[in-house]
Amino acid sequence: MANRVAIVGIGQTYHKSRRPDVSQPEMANEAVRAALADAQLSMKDIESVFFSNMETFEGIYLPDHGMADEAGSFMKPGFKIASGGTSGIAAAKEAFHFVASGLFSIALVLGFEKHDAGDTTAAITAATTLAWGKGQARGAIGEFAKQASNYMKQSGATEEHAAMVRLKADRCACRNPYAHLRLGLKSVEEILKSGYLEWPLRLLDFCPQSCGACALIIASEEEARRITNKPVWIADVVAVHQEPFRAGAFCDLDGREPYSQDVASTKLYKRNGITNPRRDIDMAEIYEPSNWEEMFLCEVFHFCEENEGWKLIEKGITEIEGEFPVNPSGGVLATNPIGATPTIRVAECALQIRGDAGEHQVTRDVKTAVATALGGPNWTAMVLLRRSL
Amino acid sequence: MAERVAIVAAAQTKYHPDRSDVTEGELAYEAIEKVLQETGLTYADDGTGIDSSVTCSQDFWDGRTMSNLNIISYDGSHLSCEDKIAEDSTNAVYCAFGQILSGQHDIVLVVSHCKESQAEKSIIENAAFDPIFMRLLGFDFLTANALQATRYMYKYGVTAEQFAKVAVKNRGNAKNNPFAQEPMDITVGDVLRSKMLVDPIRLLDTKPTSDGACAMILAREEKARKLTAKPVWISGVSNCYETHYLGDRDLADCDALVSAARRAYDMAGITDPLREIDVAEISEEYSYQELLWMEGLGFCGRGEAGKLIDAGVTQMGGQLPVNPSGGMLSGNPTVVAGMARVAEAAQQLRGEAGDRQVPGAGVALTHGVTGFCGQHQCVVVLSNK
Amino acid sequence: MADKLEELESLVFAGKVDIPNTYSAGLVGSRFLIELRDNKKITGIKCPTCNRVYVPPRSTCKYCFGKLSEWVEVSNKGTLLTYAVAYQPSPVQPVEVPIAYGIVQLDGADTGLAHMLGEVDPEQLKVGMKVKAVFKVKKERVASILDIKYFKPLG
Amino acid sequence: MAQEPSQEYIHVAYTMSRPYRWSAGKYLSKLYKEMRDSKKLVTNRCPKCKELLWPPQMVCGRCKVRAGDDWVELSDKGTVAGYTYLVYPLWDPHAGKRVGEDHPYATILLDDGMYMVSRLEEQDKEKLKVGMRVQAVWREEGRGRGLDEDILYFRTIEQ
Repeated sequence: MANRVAIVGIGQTYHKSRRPDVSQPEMANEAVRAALADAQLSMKDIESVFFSNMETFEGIYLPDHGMADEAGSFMKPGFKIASGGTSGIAAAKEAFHFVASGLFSIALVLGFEKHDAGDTTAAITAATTLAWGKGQARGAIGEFAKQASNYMKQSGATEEHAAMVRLKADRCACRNPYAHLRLGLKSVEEILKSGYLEWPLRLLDFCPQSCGACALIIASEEEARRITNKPVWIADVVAVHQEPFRAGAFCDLDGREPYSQDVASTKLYKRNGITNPRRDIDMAEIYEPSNWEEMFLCEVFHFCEENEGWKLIEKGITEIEGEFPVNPSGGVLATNPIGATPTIRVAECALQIRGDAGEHQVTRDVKTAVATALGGPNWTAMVLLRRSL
Repeated sequence: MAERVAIVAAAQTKYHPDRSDVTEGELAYEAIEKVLQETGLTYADDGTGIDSSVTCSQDFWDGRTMSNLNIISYDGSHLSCEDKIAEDSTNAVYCAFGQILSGQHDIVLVVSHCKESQAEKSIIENAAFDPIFMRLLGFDFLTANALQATRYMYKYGVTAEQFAKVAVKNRGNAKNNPFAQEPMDITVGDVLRSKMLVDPIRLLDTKPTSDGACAMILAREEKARKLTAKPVWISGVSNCYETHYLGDRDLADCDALVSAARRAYDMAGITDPLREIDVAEISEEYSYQELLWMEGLGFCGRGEAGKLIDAGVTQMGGQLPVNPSGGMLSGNPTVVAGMARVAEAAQQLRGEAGDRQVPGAGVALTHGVTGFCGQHQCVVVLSNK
Repeated sequence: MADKLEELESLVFAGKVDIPNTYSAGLVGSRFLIELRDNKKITGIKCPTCNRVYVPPRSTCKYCFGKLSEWVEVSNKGTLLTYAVAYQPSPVQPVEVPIAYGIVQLDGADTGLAHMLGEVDPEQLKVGMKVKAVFKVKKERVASILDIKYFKPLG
Repeated sequence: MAQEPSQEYIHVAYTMSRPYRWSAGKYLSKLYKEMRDSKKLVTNRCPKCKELLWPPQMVCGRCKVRAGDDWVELSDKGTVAGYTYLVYPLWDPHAGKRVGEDHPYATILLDDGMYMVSRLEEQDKEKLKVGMRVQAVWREEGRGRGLDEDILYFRTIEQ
């Protein structure tokens, strides 16, 4: 049987719109140093490095090669994953495989994106080519605007509900010193006053472009027990991709195609004896590019019934103090360095399980948490974490 | 490692200077269809079929963010598992190897594709150089590699004639390879008289623009034995990052390759590579690289590879035939090149390499490189026992 | 729909991906570039643990992973470690071909700096030759690696 | 060299447009040529599940089999499944500049069951509705440059 695998070190940068004080490699280095400090390890202890970054955002081909010194991968094995928005969990997934297989005892996962180097929306639009898909995408904004209008129509959610999700995200972000946008929003009305980016998606409904990095140190059971008395076990990982245009990406009104979230979570829950996700899991950090998406994702991850995602926010269930906290870090609505965004989801779940989330530690005791990533034309990657196996 | 992992099928497209008749996905499917037909496998995650795929491509070459978007229908990962590696495709083999050993997957499809013809090489390669200190100088891989070639010649006395001999040997070998793009009957004189691109690298020291794809299926031992009578075992594999700045290291050496090879050999139990390895497929995007990488791979001492080519050690019939396929010089796209090496070696070890067969080959060395001057090196050792 | 698929010629769409980029040099990179611009000086950064001087400077030592902050000025003269002469034009080159490229180990540095070589007949280039930096004139210097015009043979 | 680190930060601006020649492949090319020459949408059918693929392609992603050459003409009418309109011009990487959009754009569920993204002719935001019926308005002289070029937009039609 494969080795058990745990997260033993967590580090992230402060996230900002612009980081003129550091180059891309130097920014990534901050997260690596933070993770090493957290695990009380030195770079010598790390055997391999797995990178997550999307080249077109910064216009750097083979960016991992440019930071071998700063990431500590110099003279070490590793490689880079680039599967769009899911990359940051996919890299953790590969590190998990390589440690579970016994090929390495201690591996580093490094997600990073320095969005001040380019135009994020343009880079996402460049997922299409002139041969197919031009006009299919106006970056992520267009996709999530359509998703929002669909969700509104389908579920009965209102713009007020979306605003409540944003308000929750901001309250959480204000308690998380690493979060990028900490706006101090006071009311739903304030959010409903923000202008539309693309109807019905408002500026405040959508995630920012952040510069930031997040590193995880992943170790075999033997090493994990030596390194820390608070290992966070990776119980399982799963990824599900989907053909780009079959289901109209983010809106399949006639329900002919299953959603990748549904397929991935069903598989993950089944393999891990989870029959009632809301009961068997204590919290989630999900990749929600918009507040509308958070409500919808709660449904397809089976945290609630279909078309009831908006009731979770209405009833306060997903708040930090709630029965099933979702994105107590402030989530992607507050912080979004894309290559690092999914890695941060894993990191935040691990902090919650350790009880080390500080001001944004959730009220309930977290023994099991799920981190998710969203990428491409609605691709999903998930990690299930546990305090004990 | 209690478990072993085998390649149960491998296939390539014919490499071609311009495949603008097909999309990347259609190109990849030409190779994918062959391995599906050979094994009779379909995509299924219930333990009966392929349960994951690892793809390898580059956004910059495909001209689109998320280059794996192109091939979801073709690699079978619609509503199933796919991971995309963005290095040379030997690393995708390494990734699939790790996935199987971890117990997470049993049978993994590995696919790489690239159409160099659709993009501008120097612009893409220039974007790999640090934007603060190097990019504005106008480097591409050709110019950076020329710096490495000069240094290699200076430090060890390797000569342009010896580089040319590699170009002659590999293009000659390609005549026996139905997948090769540019088999050629040329002489050392032809190479030395070909157009000077970046001194000391001439046109025939470089590979042509190439389009193509490669696919293979990897499986854990128990499944592999049911799928094929001729499994090819991955007995050792590792990779390694080099430092980025050109002036940080002596370019005449390739420490990252030494390090990757050492780990792969340790895993495979190889102590004397020249004696224990029967055939090598080495990614030589430039002729000098075959010699330099052979040193890094421990087939000879530093600076001694020139003597091996002079002595005919690496030609067909020699002690260690290197690149019986014709190598990258005969035309493989970047990204795909490493898997092409692995696919070729797998054919050798199955005794199915036709006119380019190395008789009795039992252990093969394959190698992939990503970036300029060997920024990232990957070594895969294969065995048929 | 008369055309048989196999007889159909595929359409090819010529176009581009064009997204402008702006790269932060960061504290260390900025300081190096500002020294070029303002003082025509080449600076390195020293790892006190490994006793190596890095040019170009960076904030982490790859050998010991230590944080680096000890600035040193290195000479604008040095030794050519290797060279290459580009005859093949490409869209990324900053000047017309032929361009001679070199890696120069400046006196006082433990690493080489990659740059262009000028005022030299390519035939005369030799590994080990002494070269020195030629800077652009003040009004053309913009805190860029190209503020050094090239390195030319000494004497 | 004992002075404090400089507070001036340098940025290296770098624009290098990357040219590409993207092939549409034979399957997409068939669609585009039919659009250009006959103002028709066509696609191929999977021999196994009998579903229409969209866009036309060589392999059915669901059945993982070669889809072959069984072509079907599609209706150019459909229903708006979702729509949005651009407020700020966004950077278009294929144009290399910011591009605004006069028309709202929508995901349209074509009557044959596939989704297509296109512009809507209707510019009055009050009149836009999920569920509204629309039909393609074709460019007079087809260009064979894809969906976005040969279909100008979708026009509202009666239920």
